[in-house]
Amino acid sequence: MSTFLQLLFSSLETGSVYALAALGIIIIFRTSKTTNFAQGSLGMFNAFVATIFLMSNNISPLVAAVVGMISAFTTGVVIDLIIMRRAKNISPLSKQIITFGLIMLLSGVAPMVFGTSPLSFPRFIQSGTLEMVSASITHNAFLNIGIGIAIMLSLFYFLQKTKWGLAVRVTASNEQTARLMGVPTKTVTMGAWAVAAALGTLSALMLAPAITVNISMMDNVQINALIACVLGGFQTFYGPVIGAYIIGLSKNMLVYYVSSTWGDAILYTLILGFMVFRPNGIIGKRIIKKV
Amino acid sequence: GGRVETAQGVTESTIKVGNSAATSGPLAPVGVPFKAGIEAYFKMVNEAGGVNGRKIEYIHQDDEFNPEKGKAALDRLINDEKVFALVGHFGTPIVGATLNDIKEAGIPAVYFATGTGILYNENATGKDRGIYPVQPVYPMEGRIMAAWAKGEFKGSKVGVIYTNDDAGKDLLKGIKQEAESMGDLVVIEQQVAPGAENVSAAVTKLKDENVDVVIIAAIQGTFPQIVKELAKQGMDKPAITTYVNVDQRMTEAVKADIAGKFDIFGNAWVDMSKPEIENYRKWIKETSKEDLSSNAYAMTGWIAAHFFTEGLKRVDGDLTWESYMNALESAPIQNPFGGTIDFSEGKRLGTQQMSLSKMNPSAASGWESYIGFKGIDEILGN
Amino acid sequence: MKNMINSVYGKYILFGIALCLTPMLQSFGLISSATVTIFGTIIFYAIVGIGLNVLLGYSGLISLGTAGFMGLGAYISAYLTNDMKVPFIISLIVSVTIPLVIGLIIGLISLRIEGYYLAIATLGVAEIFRQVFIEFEVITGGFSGKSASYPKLFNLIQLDRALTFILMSVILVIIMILTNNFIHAPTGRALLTMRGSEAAAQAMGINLLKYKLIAFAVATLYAGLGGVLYVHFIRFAYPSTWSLTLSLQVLAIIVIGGMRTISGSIIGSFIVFGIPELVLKRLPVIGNIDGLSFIFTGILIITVVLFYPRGLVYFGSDIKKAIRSKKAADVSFKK
Amino acid sequence: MDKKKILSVENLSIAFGGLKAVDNLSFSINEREIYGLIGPNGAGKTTVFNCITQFYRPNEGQVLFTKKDGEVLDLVGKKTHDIIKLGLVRTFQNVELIQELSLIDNLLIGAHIEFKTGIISQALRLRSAVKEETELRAKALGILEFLELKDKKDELASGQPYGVLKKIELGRTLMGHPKLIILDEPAAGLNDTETNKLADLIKLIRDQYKCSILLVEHDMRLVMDICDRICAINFGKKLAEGTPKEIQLNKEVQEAYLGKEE
Amino acid sequence: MVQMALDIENLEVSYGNIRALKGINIKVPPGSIVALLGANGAGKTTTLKAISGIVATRGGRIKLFNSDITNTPAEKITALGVIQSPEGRQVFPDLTVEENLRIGAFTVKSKAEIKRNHERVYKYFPRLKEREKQMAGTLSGGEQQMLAIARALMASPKVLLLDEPSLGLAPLIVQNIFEIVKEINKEGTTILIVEQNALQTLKIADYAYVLEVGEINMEGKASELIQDKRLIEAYLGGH
Ligand SMILES: Nc1ncnc2c1ncn2[C@@H]1O[C@H](COP(=O)(O)OP(=O)(O)OP(=O)(O)O)[C@@H](O)[C@H]1O
Ligand SMILES: Nc1ncnc2c1ncn2[C@@H]1O[C@H](COP(=O)(O)OP(=O)(O)OP(=O)(O)O)[C@@H](O)[C@H]1O
Ligand SMILES: CC(C)C[C@H](N)C(=O)O
Ligand SMILES: [Mg+2]
Ligand SMILES: [Mg+2]
Repeated sequence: MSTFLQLLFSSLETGSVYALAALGIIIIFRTSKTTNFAQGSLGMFNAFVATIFLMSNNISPLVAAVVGMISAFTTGVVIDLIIMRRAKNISPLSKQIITFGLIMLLSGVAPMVFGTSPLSFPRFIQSGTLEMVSASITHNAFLNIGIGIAIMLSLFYFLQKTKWGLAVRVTASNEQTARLMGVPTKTVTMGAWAVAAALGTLSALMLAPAITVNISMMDNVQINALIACVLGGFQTFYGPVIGAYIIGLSKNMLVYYVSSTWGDAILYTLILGFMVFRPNGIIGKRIIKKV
Repeated sequence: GGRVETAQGVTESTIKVGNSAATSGPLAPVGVPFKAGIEAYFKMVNEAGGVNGRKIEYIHQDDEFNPEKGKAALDRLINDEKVFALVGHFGTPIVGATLNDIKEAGIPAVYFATGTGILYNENATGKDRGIYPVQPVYPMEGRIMAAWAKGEFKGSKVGVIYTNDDAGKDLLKGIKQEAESMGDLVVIEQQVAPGAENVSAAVTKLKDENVDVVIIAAIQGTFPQIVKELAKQGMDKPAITTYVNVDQRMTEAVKADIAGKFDIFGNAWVDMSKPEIENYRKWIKETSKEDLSSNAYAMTGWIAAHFFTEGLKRVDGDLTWESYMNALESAPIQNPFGGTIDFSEGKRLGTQQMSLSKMNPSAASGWESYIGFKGIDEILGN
Repeated sequence: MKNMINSVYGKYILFGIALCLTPMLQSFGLISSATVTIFGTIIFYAIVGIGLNVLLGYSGLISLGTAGFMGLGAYISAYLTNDMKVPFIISLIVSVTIPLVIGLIIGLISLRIEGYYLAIATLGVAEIFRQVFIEFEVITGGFSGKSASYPKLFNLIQLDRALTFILMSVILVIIMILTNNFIHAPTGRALLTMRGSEAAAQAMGINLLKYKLIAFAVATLYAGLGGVLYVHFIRFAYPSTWSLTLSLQVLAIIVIGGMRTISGSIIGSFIVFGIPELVLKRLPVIGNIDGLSFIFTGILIITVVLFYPRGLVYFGSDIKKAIRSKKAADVSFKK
Repeated sequence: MDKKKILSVENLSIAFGGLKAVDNLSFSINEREIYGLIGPNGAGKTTVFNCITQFYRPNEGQVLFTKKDGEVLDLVGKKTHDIIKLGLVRTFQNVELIQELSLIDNLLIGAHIEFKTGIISQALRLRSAVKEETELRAKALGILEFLELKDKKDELASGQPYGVLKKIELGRTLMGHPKLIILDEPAAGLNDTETNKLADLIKLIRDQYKCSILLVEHDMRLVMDICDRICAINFGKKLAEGTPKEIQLNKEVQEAYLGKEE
Repeated sequence: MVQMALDIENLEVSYGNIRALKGINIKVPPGSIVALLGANGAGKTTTLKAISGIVATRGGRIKLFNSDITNTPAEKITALGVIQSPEGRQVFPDLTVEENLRIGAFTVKSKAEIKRNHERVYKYFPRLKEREKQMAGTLSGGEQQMLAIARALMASPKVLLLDEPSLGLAPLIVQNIFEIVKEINKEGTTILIVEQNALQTLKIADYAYVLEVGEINMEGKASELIQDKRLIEAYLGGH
């Protein structure tokens, strides 16, 4: 039981990390019809910014995180202004390649600006654990899970309940017609990149205390976030989030109860099998093209 | 390609040497200081007038830890730049991809910045002769770790958390091999991905098994990750890790978390308390803006350059690959930060003796030496 | 000769001959030895690129598993030739067949899983391969890596680097010609139709399953082949090579070079795998700044995609057009 | 019934969720007949087409088709891509052509089932492959001439005016050996002049290719002008069947569909 | 002179080297219905796209109530009340009918007005009400056409651009469409309509232009053009 709780909570914590990254990916997808491979790199880069800022003037990591997210927001805007905006009328696939170019760019620039050594970023709440049935869960874990869920809920409200949610969806569906409806698609897309980058950064900073800030810190997250998107389905915003938590949880459980060597492989196989029966993920439904 | 008899890369006043090491990409945190260490040492040598009147010209290629690029880089070094020797060839995939080419070229290669087992050779002859490993190979280090666990910490059940990469898996091999031969040491193994976001399951497993010694066979970001998780789950058994982590940055990363919960011991083949450290710090400052005064990778670079130069000093008369290799093998060479290494009679074993140091945040280097250099038999006291 | 140059085959063959000359050029010291190695990598990645181009450009199915299939071909061939002492030719055939068969299975899946779902599903497959490569040490050598040797033909002719290079060039040209043939034939049209409109395809009697299988078979076969050539030219295979990054690089090849063109894959391969090593890293001074080639490559990729969304193959023809229209303008100006 | 039936739809029904799109519908088409299917928007016409060509699987009913050898078989449950092999070809309500292919290549797609060689022989350019390609190209060229589009043969489909696209889609159905051609709103988006040309073209096709034609169209001038018989449906049910005159005068059809004549 | 709702001067548009419009002039007085006729590929759709700002102009000017809107971003033009029901429906297939209508009212601020428009379009097209929750992509061709028109009406247009509104509609509905056009025009909406169905269009239009490969080759009062021999030959199939 205690073991299970232990695993459950650390899984939820990782789940939040995946979920935030996945949410960023899905937001870009819904506005640009492209899968953003640079989501992790964006997070990594701005995690460095936050860390450097933290080191240079001693402030609470939460403040540093905010700084990081602001710089991420800006990065997103810049990327949209000088790259994505020009890429309006090129195929989604080519856009994917652009995001790949971004990965190279960011992982080339980062060490030049921030140095090659891995940096350490403290937990938001330095110490304090809560003992439940001899499972020890840090206050920080609770905070991370909390922040994650809070941010996601507010985003959902915005996307589901306001007309902007609809605007985001039509932008992806058919950009030109969306503009005919009066939707300022440029602003929508820019916002998407800004928010996505910020989410990526937050997820990076939640991970940072565990594995230090280094240029490959988000590699695994990127892959799992992508897989979370297909597991949850690209059509809704909450699907990928659910997918993310499922992956976070089952990874840990498989590793503990089945095999530490084959855990991930088994998980991916299961997901593949699942996809065959539910090709559009847990939530998504197939769109039939009528002829 | 082809066998070259006359020593290439040698002029009246210069000797050209080189290596390829990842100074960009994920392994840059290791490659960049390593390269700096080499440069620092050669700077020292050259400003003292070089070796027998020849200044050492060091050229470096960045291979991004990618075999194809490493292949091209080596090609460039041997056939285009025509270096005299390789110094501090870096990284398992690169060494793996190029070892045959090096042997075919017959060029001497001193020091390999990797623990890959393929370098280990008890009696190297012919083409294999030119390979001179110094750094301990991971399997050997693994065996030594097992020895510490039993001989020093009187453990009977050791829990190994290893990353599924070269470092982790080769170390595990060594540990199991030694446990095998010692007989009464149970090994509980848990695999984690390099840079895994979550290692709690692995740690919990070890806790359940209540092992009495933990071995952390992981490098880079994964090491702090594991340590923190151990601390979080209230582990109180001693932990041993590889020399690659015996570095003050790692102490920095975890000191807040362990705060006296348990002790971490680092297998070390580099003893920073040796006087050479002053010399090293003086010159590393001049070559790198970054503060590498206690950086383990930079020191290994320094050692690499040292071993090459020692061999060179011994050559009198005309300098050929043959004469240089003879010189290297003529007598054991002293590691400025550790024991000696003997290349005679085709011995290519790398470092056989290691010391044990203990993580100590208050020490300048983040680590204090705990036990001096010992070989496996000494450790086990037989 | 003239019409030789004009016919597609002519162009391909001349290109092949030119390639075969590079090792000679090196022996005359005209180009550096490393350059030959890099050209070699360009060749096998071009082959993989052509395969993906058929899959993506024609059938419109995206795969991010390319690296995995390359690795599969590489390890199998290394194991067969080194440990099993199987003759190269046979090993080659086996090592491309196995990826092909697995490719077919994924082709089956692709009937149900589409678009991005498929892309990421294949990414999952590649990740599983990765784990297998790491764990099955008897075959793959795990993280010590797996060594292989230059091909030995019919158990008597032991090739060296130069000859291996020539062998690869020949294979490349053959691949180019065969591919060109069947994509400008009913098969190619059927694939395009499937991509353009599955409804129209079915109404015209095109069996979607059959052609999705064909597309995947071609892509994985070429990937496997590329892997085999990789391992016998580089003579080493290492698990971390077969990563998402590699799959994305191959994707970049065809986008940059040009979708639905064969020469595009070659141009793309040259840009992605050649330029950084041959040009960027050799630039005076800035060339040795660490990580700069990453930045350059990144910028290069982005700019090409932005300003040449159709791919660089059209660069030449566009230049010609520009000049012609300029001439025309001058003429009309004179009048 | 003296005339031979080519296709007869019997008690066809299909529902989407709660909605019955086609409801127990029966009608049949004779050889060499031009048969019109009309009805309000959403009456189920396209759905009927999709059921005949097996894009949708009907919930109930049969689609009986008379093969070249006179044998009659039920199409329900057949693979979508096998339908054309029987000589049953269709066009689509919103044009489905391949943008990056030239007009002539778009026609060649219509001949897909005529190609007998496989990928290998195509890759190796075996004589057989080259031969059939050249032959069918010639045929396609003939059809382009027939459609008065020969001069555009190598232009890409993308950016062509709507009328041209419609014609090419029609031409694509002729590349096989059509016995029954199904046209979904062929005149939509054409102006009256073009529509008249189309009317003649359809009749010409019927006579030259000795086939039957089933068409859905909202342009009454076209329908009344060329159809031998017409079936009017509403809410998936049959309202009336008969000659153009009869249909025009049918009260229900007028109310549900035609509206007041002017 | 009277102020024009739309005033188009020497409008030029090209796609690459295809010159789709070669300098055309069109005036749309406020409160009027103006028809734009012409064969396939004449440039009708291009004209509407240029007005809505979704194709760039090569030359010429477009004025909306005397303010220049040439090359203004499409969404701004829509915000100014120039609403288009585009060629080929362009409904959002993966949104429900109801969502399609809501996005149509994106530029409308007042909730009350949106509600009013909703009721209105459902009155015009009861079929859409029945299909409220259906994915637009699965609607029948005609139903999609209705949705496209309804969606445009949701934005309470000042100037309404209709591109072949009757395409794919049953005769009965076609008649309704023309009724509806007249009705909303009476309520004060200015309308520029592109149609193949020339005869009926001319019946409701005040003024008409005839495009021929990118140039205006005929224009005049609808009531007069309807008699015009040349026009009848060219576009009314000699009936
Ligand atoms: N896949 C589907 N899911 C749900 N409803 C559907 C689907 N396909 C068609 N329908 C509904 O079935 C009815 C019949 O559609 P169909 O396309 O056959 O009409 P139609 O007669 O072709 O109309 P039109 O003349 O406008 O093309 C329509 O109301 C449509 O909304
Ligand atoms: N995206 C495009 N690319 C290239 N050419 C185009 C494009 N769109 C239209 N054209 C060309 O521009 C000309 C005018 O096209 P447009 O669609 O405006 O004509 P139209 O009057 O609307 O025809 P229709 O009655 O078929 O709708 C045509 O020759 C067409 O081929
Ligand atoms: C840490 C590096 C110096 C060595 C690296 N772990 C390798 O073996 O490739
Ligand atoms: Mg229909
Ligand atoms: Mg038009």
